[in-house]
Amino acid sequence: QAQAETGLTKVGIVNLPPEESGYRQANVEDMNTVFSKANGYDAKQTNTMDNSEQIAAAKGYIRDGVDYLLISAANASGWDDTLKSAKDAGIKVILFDRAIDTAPANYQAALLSDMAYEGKKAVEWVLGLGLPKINLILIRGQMGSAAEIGRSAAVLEAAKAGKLNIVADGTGGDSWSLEEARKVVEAAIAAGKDFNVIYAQNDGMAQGAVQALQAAGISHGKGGKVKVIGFDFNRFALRNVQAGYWDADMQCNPRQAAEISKWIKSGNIPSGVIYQEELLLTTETITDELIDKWGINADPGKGVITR
Amino acid sequence: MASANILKQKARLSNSNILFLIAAVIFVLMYLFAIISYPASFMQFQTFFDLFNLNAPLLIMTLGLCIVMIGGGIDISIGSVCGLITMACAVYLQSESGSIGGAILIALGIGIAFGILQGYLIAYLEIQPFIITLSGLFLAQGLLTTLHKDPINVTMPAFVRLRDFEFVITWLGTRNRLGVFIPCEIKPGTVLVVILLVILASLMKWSRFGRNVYAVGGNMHSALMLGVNVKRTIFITYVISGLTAGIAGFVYIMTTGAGNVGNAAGAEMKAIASAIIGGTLLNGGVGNLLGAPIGTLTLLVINELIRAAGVQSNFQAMVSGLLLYFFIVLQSIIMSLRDRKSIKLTLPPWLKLSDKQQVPSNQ
Amino acid sequence: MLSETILEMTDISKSFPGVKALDGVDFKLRKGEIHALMGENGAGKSTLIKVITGVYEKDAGLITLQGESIHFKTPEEAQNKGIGTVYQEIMLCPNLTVAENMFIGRSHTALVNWKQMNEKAAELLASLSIPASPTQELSSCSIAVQQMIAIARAVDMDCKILILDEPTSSLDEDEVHKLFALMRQLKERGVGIIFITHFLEQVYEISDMITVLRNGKLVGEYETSALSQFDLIAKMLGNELEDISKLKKHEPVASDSTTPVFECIGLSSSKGVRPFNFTIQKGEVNGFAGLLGSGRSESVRAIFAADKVTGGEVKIHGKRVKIKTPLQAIQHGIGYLPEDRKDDGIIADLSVRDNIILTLQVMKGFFKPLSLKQAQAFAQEYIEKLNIKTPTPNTPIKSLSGGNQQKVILARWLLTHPEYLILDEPTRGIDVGTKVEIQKLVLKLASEGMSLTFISSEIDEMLRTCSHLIVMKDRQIVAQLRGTELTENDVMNVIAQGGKNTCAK
Amino acid sequence: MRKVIKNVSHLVLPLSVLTLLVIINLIKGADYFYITMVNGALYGNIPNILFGASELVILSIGMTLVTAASRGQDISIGETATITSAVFVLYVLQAQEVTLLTIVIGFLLSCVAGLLLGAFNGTLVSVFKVQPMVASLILFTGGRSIAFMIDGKLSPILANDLSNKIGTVIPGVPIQTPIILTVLFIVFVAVVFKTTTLRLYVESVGINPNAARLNGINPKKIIFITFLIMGFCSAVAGFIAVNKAGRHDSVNLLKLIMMDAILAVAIGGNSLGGGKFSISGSVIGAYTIEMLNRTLLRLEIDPAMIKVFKAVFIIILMVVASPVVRLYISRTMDKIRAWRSAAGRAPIPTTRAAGKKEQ
Ligand SMILES: Nc1ncnc2c1ncn2[C@@H]1O[C@H](COP(=O)(O)OP(=O)(O)OP(=O)(O)O)[C@@H](O)[C@H]1O
Ligand SMILES: Nc1ncnc2c1ncn2[C@@H]1O[C@H](COP(=O)(O)OP(=O)(O)OP(=O)(O)O)[C@@H](O)[C@H]1O
Ligand SMILES: [Mg+2]
Ligand SMILES: [Mg+2]
Repeated sequence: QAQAETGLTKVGIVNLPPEESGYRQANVEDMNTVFSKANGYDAKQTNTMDNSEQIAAAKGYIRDGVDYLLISAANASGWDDTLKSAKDAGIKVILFDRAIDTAPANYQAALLSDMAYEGKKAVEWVLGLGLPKINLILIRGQMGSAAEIGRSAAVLEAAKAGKLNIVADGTGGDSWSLEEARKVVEAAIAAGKDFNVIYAQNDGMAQGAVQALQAAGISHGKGGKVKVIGFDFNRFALRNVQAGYWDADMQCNPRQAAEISKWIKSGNIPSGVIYQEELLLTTETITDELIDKWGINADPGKGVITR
Repeated sequence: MASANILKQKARLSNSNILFLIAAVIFVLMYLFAIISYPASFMQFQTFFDLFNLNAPLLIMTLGLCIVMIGGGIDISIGSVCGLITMACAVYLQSESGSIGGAILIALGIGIAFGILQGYLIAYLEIQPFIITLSGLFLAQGLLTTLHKDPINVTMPAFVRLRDFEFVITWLGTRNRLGVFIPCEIKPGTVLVVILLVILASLMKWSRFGRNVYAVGGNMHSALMLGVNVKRTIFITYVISGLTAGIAGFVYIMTTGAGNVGNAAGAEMKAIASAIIGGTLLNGGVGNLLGAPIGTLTLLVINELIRAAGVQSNFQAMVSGLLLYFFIVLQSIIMSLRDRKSIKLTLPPWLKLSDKQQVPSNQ
Repeated sequence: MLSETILEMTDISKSFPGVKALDGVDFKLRKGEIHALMGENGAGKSTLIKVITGVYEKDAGLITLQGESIHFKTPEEAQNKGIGTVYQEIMLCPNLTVAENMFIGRSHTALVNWKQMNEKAAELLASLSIPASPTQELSSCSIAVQQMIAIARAVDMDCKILILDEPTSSLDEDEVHKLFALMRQLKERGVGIIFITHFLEQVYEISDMITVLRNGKLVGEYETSALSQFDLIAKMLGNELEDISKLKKHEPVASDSTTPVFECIGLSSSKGVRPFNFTIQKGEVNGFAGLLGSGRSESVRAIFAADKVTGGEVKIHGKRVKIKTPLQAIQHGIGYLPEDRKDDGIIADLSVRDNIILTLQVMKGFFKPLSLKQAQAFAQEYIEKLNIKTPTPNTPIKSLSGGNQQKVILARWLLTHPEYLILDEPTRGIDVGTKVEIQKLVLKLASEGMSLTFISSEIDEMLRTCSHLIVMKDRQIVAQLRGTELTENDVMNVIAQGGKNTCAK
Repeated sequence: MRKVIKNVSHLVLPLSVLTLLVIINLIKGADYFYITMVNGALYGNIPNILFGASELVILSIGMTLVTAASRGQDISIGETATITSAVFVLYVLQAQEVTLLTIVIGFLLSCVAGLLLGAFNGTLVSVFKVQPMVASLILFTGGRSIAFMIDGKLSPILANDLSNKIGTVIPGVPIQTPIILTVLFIVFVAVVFKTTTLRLYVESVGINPNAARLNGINPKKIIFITFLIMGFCSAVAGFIAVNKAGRHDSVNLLKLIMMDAILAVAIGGNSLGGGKFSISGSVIGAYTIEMLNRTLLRLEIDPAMIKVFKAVFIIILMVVASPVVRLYISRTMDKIRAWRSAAGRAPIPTTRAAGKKEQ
C-alpha cells in the first residue's frame, strides 16, 4: 500500500540510542546509511534505551502503517502484544542484533549477534594459548546486560571445569568504564595476584586494563607476560593487536542493515533466527584489509597504539 | 479601626496551583500542536491511552516522588527499587511456589522496606536524602544482580492471563493498515494510575498528614515549632514513595511480564523531571500531585513527536533537549510575568488543590 | 493574692558553645497571671521559653507543670499539654494559607475539613480584626499581619499557658490594645501568660508580675505594682540609665536652601507606592510616620531600589543619578537597614564578622577581599561600640539573640559610612538601654553630617530624633511636618484628617 | 591544638569517613601505604587513588560552588566534559604536528566551550529561575549526541606523545601528570578564593539571596558565575580524562560522574540545600569515594554484589558520622565521665553537647 504512493518502502526501526556504546553508534549509523531515501526506503528510526518507549515507538510505527518493522529490543520481553498487532496489520517484523523472548511465529526473521558464541570463541582462544596455567582476570561489562551474560558464561564454565583459574572478577560498571577496568587490574596488582590473561568484555575496558599494566611495569602483548583480549573490533583495538600491544580482539558485528536490506529487496525473507558469523583476530591473523573491512570507529593508522 | 480597611484582598493563586496550571495549559497546547502536525498518529485515542498503558509504572513512581519532593526531600532510588521488584517477582513467580498474591506481597514488601529504611535514616538520623537514596539506588541494583542477573520471562499461566488482560472499549478505536478495526485498549495499570492519583491527591489535600508535608517542605523549622511531628512526617513520605515504587514494580512486571536488569533503569531522572515539569519544586513546599502525570505525559509526548517527525537518530537527544528547553523557558517566563503582575491567572475553584473555597473575611 | 502555681522552673541551666545562656534560673507562673519576662538583649529570655517548650533541651534543672515533672522533647508535646507559644521570630509556614497556619499541628483528626477550618479562621481573624483572608497564602501577608496570625493561633488554643515572645514588636498601638484585651480575657479564664517585650509601658499596663534576667542569671521576681520603672531598668541593666528626655535634636547642619543630599521626584515602585517627592538635607534626621501598612517601608525600599523602581527620578547633591539596584544605591552613599531582619537582613549561617563586613566588602569590590585580620578588627570594633553580645566574632549570627542580630546589621551599615542612612525600625526588639543608645547614635551621626531616615512604630521615638516627619496613609504621603517641637498629637491629627494641610511648626 | 581542632570542625564528617576507610584497608593488609618506584614514577595504592580521583576532585569543586549558590546540582557535568574534550580532540587532531602550543590552544578552546555550556545552564538558572537539576537536564539529555557530532560520529584517537605524557607521566617527574594537574588546579582555586570575595558572595547568596541583594550583591550574577566556574571545571576534568584515556569516547567518558560528584559534596559535609560550603571537605569527599571504590575491589567482592556493599558502606559511614549519632556518643561519654567522677576518680572536664535542634 504505502509503497504504491511514494515508491519508497516504509520502514520503522526501533533501536537503542547511539549513546549506549561504540558498537551501537556504528549500528545506528549503519541503519541510517543503508535505509536511506537513495536506497529506496522511507525509514524512521527511534533510539531509546527504555523498554516502554521502545514499545510505544513500535506501536507508533504500526499505526503509521509501515511495511517493515525492525527491532533491536532493550528488553527481551514484554513485546508479545505489540508483535501481534504488527502481524494483524500485515507488517513484517525483523529483529536485529538482539533477540526477543517470544514465540517464533510472532516475527518474520531475526539477524542476531550471538554473545554466547563470542564468549565461547574467545575462551577457546585463551585455552589454546598453551599457557601452563591460566590465571585470568575477568572484567565484565554492565552486570546483567546481554553482552555481559553471554561473554561471561564461557569463562565461568571453563573455570568451573577447572580449565582456567579466575584470579580477579570485576566489572567496568554500568558504563563499561575504562577507569573502572583499570582499577580492577590495579587492585589485583596491589593484592599481589599472579595473572597471565586479561579478558575484558569490550575494547575500552581492555584499554583500561592495559593502562594499569603499563603503569605497574608489567609486560603484555606479543611476547609479554600477560595476554590481553578485548571485544567489539574497534579499529584502535585492532591496531593494538596488529602492533602486538594486545593479543586478540573478538568481533561483535554491528552491520546487519545491508543483509536485511538484501532480504527486503529480494522479497525473500528467511524465517527464524540467523546468527551473524563473527571473527576473532589475533596478532597472527590480523591484516590491514580485515581492519578496514570489519573495524568500527576511527582508525588511528597503522602502527599507532593507544596506551 | 485603622488598619482593617487599608488593604484590599488579593486573591492570588498559590504557587502550587499556578505551576500546575501552566504545566496543564502548555501540555494541552502541545498536544493540540501534535494533533495538527501529525494527525495520523495523534488523532488516535489509542495513542493517548498508550501513554498511560506503557508508562503506568513511571506515572505511579512520580506520584510518590512528588510527595517526597513536596516534603523537601528527594528519592532517587525509586527506579532501581522498581527494577529490583520486577526481578524479585519474576524469580518468585517462576519458582515452584509462585503465586500472584505472593508476588504482590513481595512487591509491596520490598518497596515498603526500602521506604522504611531510607525514611528512618533520613528523618530520624538526619542524613541528607541524596546520599541515602543514592545508596538505596546502589543497594537495589546490587541486590538485583545478586538475586538474578539473566532476564526471566514469566510463563506461569495465571500470570500470563493477568499480563494480557485489558479493558477493551469496543466503540472507540481505529482501523489499521489493512483496514481492520482495532478497538481501544486500556491496561489495568492505567486504571491503577487513576485510582492512585485520586487517593494520593486527596491525601495531600484533605488529610492532616498531607498538609503537614506541605508545612515541613515549606519551612521545616517553623513546622516543628507549630507542633508538626516533622520527623514522622518526613519518614512517612519516604514510606509512601517506597510503596509507590513497589506498586510500580508490580505494574511493571504485569505489563512486560519479565524480570530484567534494565527494567525501569533511569526512571528516577524521568520521574524527577516529570515532577518538576508538573510544577513541583525541588526545594519543597510547592507542588501539586495532579501536575505529576502532566509532567510525565509532556515528556512522553515529546518522544512521540520526535518519532512521528522522523528526526534523525543523532539529533533525537538534541531535539528532545531542545523541546524540554522551550517548555522550561516558557514555564519560567509565564511565572515571571505573573510575578510582575502583567498577566492574571485564575483557576476554577474546583481545580484548586491547596486553597479551597474563598471564604470572605468579614471585616 | 497569689494563686496556684501552674508552671515552676527551678535551677534551669542551658549552655551553647561559648555562652551560658541560662544559669540556674528559677521561674514561677501562676494561674490567671500575666508574667512579664524582662531583660536586655541576650539575657536569655527566649532561651528560657524554648527550654519550656522543648525546642532546646536543658542541661540541668527541673520543670513542673501543675505539680507534674515534665520534659518535652518537641514543641508538639508542649502544645499537646496546653502550652501555646508565639516565638520571637515568627514561626509560620509561608507556603500554606492563613487558615492552615492557624490550625496546623493542632488538630488531631486524620482529615482536614477545609470549609470548617476556613470558617473558624475567618471568625478568629474577624474577631481580632486581622486584615487577611483565610485562604490567602501566608507569604503574601506583611510581617505585622503574620505576627497577628501567629498570636491568633496561639490564643485560640485551648491552652493553660500562653507564651508570647515579643509579640508586639511589629504591631501598632491599636493591635496592641486588641491583644491586651484578649490577654485579659484569657487571664480571667485562668490562663497563665508569659509575656516578653521591650516596651516598658506595655509591661506596666498589662502584667502582674515581673521576672528579670540578666546575663542568663535570675535577678529576681517582683510584683509589677511594687517596682518602679526606674528600678526595673536598673535591675535589667545592672546600672542606671540616663534620662531619655535629655536627648536633644540637632537641626540640619546646612540650611534648607542648599542642595539636598538626596532628592527624589515622583518615585514609585513595583510594590505599589504612589509616586512621591522627598528631600533630605545634610545632617538632617527625618522620619516616615503612619499606621501599619501605610507604605512607610515601601517608600524607603523604593529609595534604595530594594523593590523594582518603576518611575521617577533621583538626585544626589542635585545631580541626577540612576539608582536601579541596591548596589547602585550603596555606591551613591545610601544605606538601608531593612525592617524584616530575618528575610532581608541577616545571612543566618554566616559569622557575626562576615555579617558585619559584608556591605563594606561589596563596596570595596570583588578583587579586594579584606584580610581576616582587618575583618576581625572591624568586627571587634563594632561589637564593642554597639555592645553586641556574642561569644566570638566567629559565631554564626543565627545563634545570637534577636536584638543582637539587629545590632549586627546596624554595625554593617555604620561600617560603610554612608552619606544617607535609612533605618527602618532599627529599634524593634531592642532593649531599653540599647534603644536609647541607638537614638543617641542617630543624633550623633546627624551632627557629624550624616543624613538619616528613621522609621519607628513608636512615634515618640521619632519625635525625639526627627526634625522632619513625613506622614503616610494608604501608601501615599499625606503631609510633611517640620519643626523641633512636634508632638504626638500633631501627628495623630494629621493622620486622622488624612493630611489635607501641610503644616510646619 | 585547640585552634587546629576548631579550624577543621567543618571537616569532621569527611575526615571521620576517610579515617574509617583507612582503618578498614589497614585491617585487610598493612601494606596499604606501600609505595614503590615503577619506571621512574611512584606506584602504589595512594598514587593510584590520587591518580584515579583527579577528574572527580575537580568536578566536585565546581559542584560545591554550584550547590552553595544555587541550592541545586548540575547533573550535566559529565556531558559538558565530554563536549569540551571533543572540542579539544577536534582541534588537536586537525593540527599537522602536535606541539605544546597545539595542546594549550586546544585546551583553551575547550575551556571556552565549557564556559559557554556553563553559561547556558547558568542563564537558565539565574535569569529564567529554572531549578538547576532541570536546567542541566537539557544538556544531560542532549550533550552526548552533541559530542558525538563533534567527533564526526567516530571515537577519535589521541595518540600523540604530549597527550600521552599528560595522561601518564612525564619522564623524569616521579609523579603522574594528572595528579600534578589536580594539585595545580586546587592551588589555583585556593588562590582565587584568597584574592577574591567569591566565598563570601556565594555563601551569602546561597543562604539568603534577598539579604545579599540588599547588600549590593547581585544573586543572579553570582549564580551565573558559579555555573561558569562549573563549566570551566568540567573542561579541565574533560581535558584530563581524555588525555588519560588517549581516546575520545563520547559514549562513556565521565558517564554518571555527577552522582559521584554530588556524593562527594555531601560527604564533604556540605548541605545540598546550599549556603556555607567547604571546598576542602568536597575534595576529601572525592578522594573518599575513590578510596571506597578501591576498597571494595580490595575486599574482592563478587561483582554482582559490589553495589550492595557500596551502599552498605556508605550507609554505615554516614550513620556513624551523622550528627544525631555523634551527639548521642558525646552524651554517653559525658555520662560515663560523670559517673566516673562521681565514683570518686579524678574529675575529667566534660564536653558539653550542643543544643540539638538548632540548625
Ligand atoms: N541556638 C543558639 N546557639 C548558640 N547560642 C545561642 C543560641 N540561642 C541563643 N544563644 C545565645 O544565648 C543567649 C541568650 O539568647 P536569647 O535569645 O535567650 O536572648 P533574649 O533574652 O531573648 O534576647 P532578645 O531580647 O534580644 O531577644 C545569647 O547570648 C545568644 O547569643
Ligand atoms: N494589614 C495588612 N494586611 C495585608 N497586607 C498588608 C497589611 N499591611 C501591610 N500590608 C502589605 O505589606 C506591605 C507593607 O507595607 P509597608 O511595610 O510599606 O508598610 P509600613 O507602613 O512600613 O508598615 P509596617 O509597620 O508593617 O512596616 C505592603 O505591601 C502592604 O500591601
Ligand atoms: Mg529573644
Ligand atoms: Mg514597615
